[in-house]
Amino acid sequence: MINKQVSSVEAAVSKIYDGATVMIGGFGEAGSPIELIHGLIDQGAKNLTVINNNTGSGHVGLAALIENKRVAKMICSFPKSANSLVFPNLYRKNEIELELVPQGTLAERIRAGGAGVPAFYTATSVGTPLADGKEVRNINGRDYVLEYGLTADFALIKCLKADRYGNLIYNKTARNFAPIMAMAAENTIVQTKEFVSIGDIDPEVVVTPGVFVDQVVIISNPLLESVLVSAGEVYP
Amino acid sequence: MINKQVSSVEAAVSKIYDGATVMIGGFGEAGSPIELIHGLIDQGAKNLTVINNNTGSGHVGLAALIENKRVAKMICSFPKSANSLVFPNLYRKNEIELELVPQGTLAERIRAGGAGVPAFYTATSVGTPLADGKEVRNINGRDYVLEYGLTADFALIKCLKADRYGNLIYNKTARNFAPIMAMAAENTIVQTKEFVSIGDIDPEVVVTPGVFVDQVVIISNPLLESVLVSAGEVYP
Amino acid sequence: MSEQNIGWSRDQMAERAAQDIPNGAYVNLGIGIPEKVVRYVPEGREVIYHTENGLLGMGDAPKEGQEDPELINAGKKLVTAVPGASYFHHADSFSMIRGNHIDICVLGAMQVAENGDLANWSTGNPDSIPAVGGAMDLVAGVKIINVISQHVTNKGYPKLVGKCTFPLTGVGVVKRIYTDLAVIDVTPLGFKIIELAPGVSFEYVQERTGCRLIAV
Amino acid sequence: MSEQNIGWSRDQMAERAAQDIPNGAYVNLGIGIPEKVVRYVPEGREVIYHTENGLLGMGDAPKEGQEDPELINAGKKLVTAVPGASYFHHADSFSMIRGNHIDICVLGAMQVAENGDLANWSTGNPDSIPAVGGAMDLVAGVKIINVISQHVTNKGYPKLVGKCTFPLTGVGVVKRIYTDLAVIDVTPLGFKIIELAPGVSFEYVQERTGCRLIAV
Repeated sequence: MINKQVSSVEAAVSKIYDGATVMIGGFGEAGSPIELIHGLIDQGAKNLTVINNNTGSGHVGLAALIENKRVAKMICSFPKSANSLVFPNLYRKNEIELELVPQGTLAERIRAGGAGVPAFYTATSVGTPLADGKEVRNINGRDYVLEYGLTADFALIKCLKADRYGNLIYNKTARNFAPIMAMAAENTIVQTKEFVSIGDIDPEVVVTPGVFVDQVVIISNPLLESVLVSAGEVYP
Repeated sequence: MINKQVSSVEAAVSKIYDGATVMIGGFGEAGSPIELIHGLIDQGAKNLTVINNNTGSGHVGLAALIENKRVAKMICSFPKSANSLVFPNLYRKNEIELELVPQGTLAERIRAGGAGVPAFYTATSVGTPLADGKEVRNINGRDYVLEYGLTADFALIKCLKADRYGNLIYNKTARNFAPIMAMAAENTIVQTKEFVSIGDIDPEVVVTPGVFVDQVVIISNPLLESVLVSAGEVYP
Repeated sequence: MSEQNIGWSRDQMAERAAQDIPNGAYVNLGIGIPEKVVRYVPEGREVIYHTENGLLGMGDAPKEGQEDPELINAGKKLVTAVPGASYFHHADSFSMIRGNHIDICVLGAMQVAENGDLANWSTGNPDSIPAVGGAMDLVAGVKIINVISQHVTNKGYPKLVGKCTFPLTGVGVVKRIYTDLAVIDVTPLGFKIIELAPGVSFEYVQERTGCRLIAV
Repeated sequence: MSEQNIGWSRDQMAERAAQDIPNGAYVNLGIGIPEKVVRYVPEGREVIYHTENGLLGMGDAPKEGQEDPELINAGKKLVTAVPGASYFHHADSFSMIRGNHIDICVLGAMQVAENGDLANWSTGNPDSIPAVGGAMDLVAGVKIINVISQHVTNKGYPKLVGKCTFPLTGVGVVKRIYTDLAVIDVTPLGFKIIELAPGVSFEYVQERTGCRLIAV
């Protein structure tokens, strides 16, 4: 029988190793798998390359992972925001590397990685500093830069409902990067609010088919990053 | 107010012009927009380039469009099947052009066209006759061929439910090429079995968001290609 | 230089920009003044708002008690979804942008050059944290890129210039600019004044612009 | 040459191939003998079948009266969806294939070369209508490509050869071949017999093979 459910966050993140590339879902707090990230902090893997749109808020979740010096490099589109304090400090001290990628190029690179497309052309960033050093090709009269697919060793994502095959559906704009990260990672680890029986999710509405999912852990009442940040929480 | 519904097949296909590139949804009979194709035959546009996985069956639908000499060129992955008689005859007489594309490359080229990606690399077809004349690039130790995005002037597709914004959902494996063709065509024309009120389709389950759709016509009881073929029907 | 009472207010700039959004348009609005555009779209026009984090059919801010922290816009503000909306993942969302499916994007700007070059993501200051978000994708992919911006910086320097000195967001992408002083089109011959704010003269705008303007 | 009673039947070939499909595998089966594999997967193993036209979790043929002409497989036969299935569009479906997410594909073959080259889409005959379908995508993307095929053609020519003479489907892609005579692995040193059908000798297989075989 196929059953991708694991009993604890600890078990779910246990195989993440030093130096791994980890995609982490979420756009700001929406879709951020905060329990999985905290589990990764507890687990101890370091020297990670992390792919996320942002760099977290306050001193919890992704920001805490960075603050605890587990992240050697961030690949993201928007590393600063109202409550992002941790990354800017480390970046100014040259203690963390940054690969800045336009948000749509980031999404497409992840999707390409998951779809077995090693590289593609896009007009995004042509003529800007983010195209420096990149191959430019003129196709039908317009210039495009060559961008490479992104894959990862692990993905940590959050969903609304999952079944034992790993079929997933999401909540509203918390979907964001999760479906494409699930495709692009060798090992996709999911925290779900609800775990349902096979057949409970209509085959027409599955967003992430189970083939992209490896492990599912139930977190019925996930923490809210904004609440923790407002309360001044620091993890661990 | 936005209302993409049009009152008849005739009105829906009226703008298709001689020499246009037309994507037609469907994989075999599943998803084939047979009423729209028949409307296109009636409308008379010719010298078309048609993109579909196959070349139709019997003497109805896509096969009838070809038989009526409206199609100058087919771009497809599998131009022959049990009941495809029309295309092979014309092809052997050199009266129709064929661009043969592996099915996954065809799908990805259409998706790329819709996503604004002009070209991408894929391992599919490397070392085969279908890679002849194509650029090959070694990326991280593996060879890939360069493939170009496909766009079209029009797409004809079939869905299960549509609303006045053009949001669509499909039935089972009739979904196939329709969502990506809707993205890749300048003008996407849809035949729907049901037309529903705004809000009746849950935002979480919309497959084709309305931004990709231009015109919707209701065909409550669509013909079945297999039934027509079995009955020996010939269109018109 | 106190010019509080000269030209259009921020809301008036947004209102003016809203006039150019036709019925049925798919629109993406940047953070800041562009967000205000939604309030001023004329009655009778139905417009669908895209937010690049995965929602087509974005509505107003939620009423109290109806907030969902997982329903936000690209600026990470709480929003709602209108009836007829749809959710999708980030790659699909940027397919709409990159694939030329969104009709109009209204953005803020740090500088616009007379050839339509836009700079709105970085001052190039080596001490600042670089952050680009979706700006480069929007300007490369959306059919019409319009800018709403004060005509000059806080320090009084022109934002409309012959050539951008800040790092570019996109090359030759801007079509129209709504400032507090004027509506200006980017044309093959350079910036052309389309409309002046009440009480503002061509010369007044020209003095505050970094390159030659073409009169109405 | 009548060899009806020598070696494995078509069903036995499928049965042998089924033994190598582990629990939890995501599997794509080609048209013809490979389709029979599903019947022989050993009890206790849960296998999920992918069909490239947009279904993961393909089930058996429908019962009479439950057919839906819009629920078909890649061979355009009527099928069903199992509980826990999902539908998706063609680009997403081939992302599963191209992106190495499908574990095993079992295909038919016209020729297999000792380096793993596969030819299964065209004889190269200029009179025939070329048709490739998803074969090139499958062999380029699926993790393990296994072949089920008669050992020789209808006319008695070897299908396992030193070098394919027919146009290739993929280069160096085949891992294992199940024929009516043997199970054969593609190894760096060439074809290696893993198992012989009952009553079939190594020499018998070698005589019917276009290149040197390595014994068990």
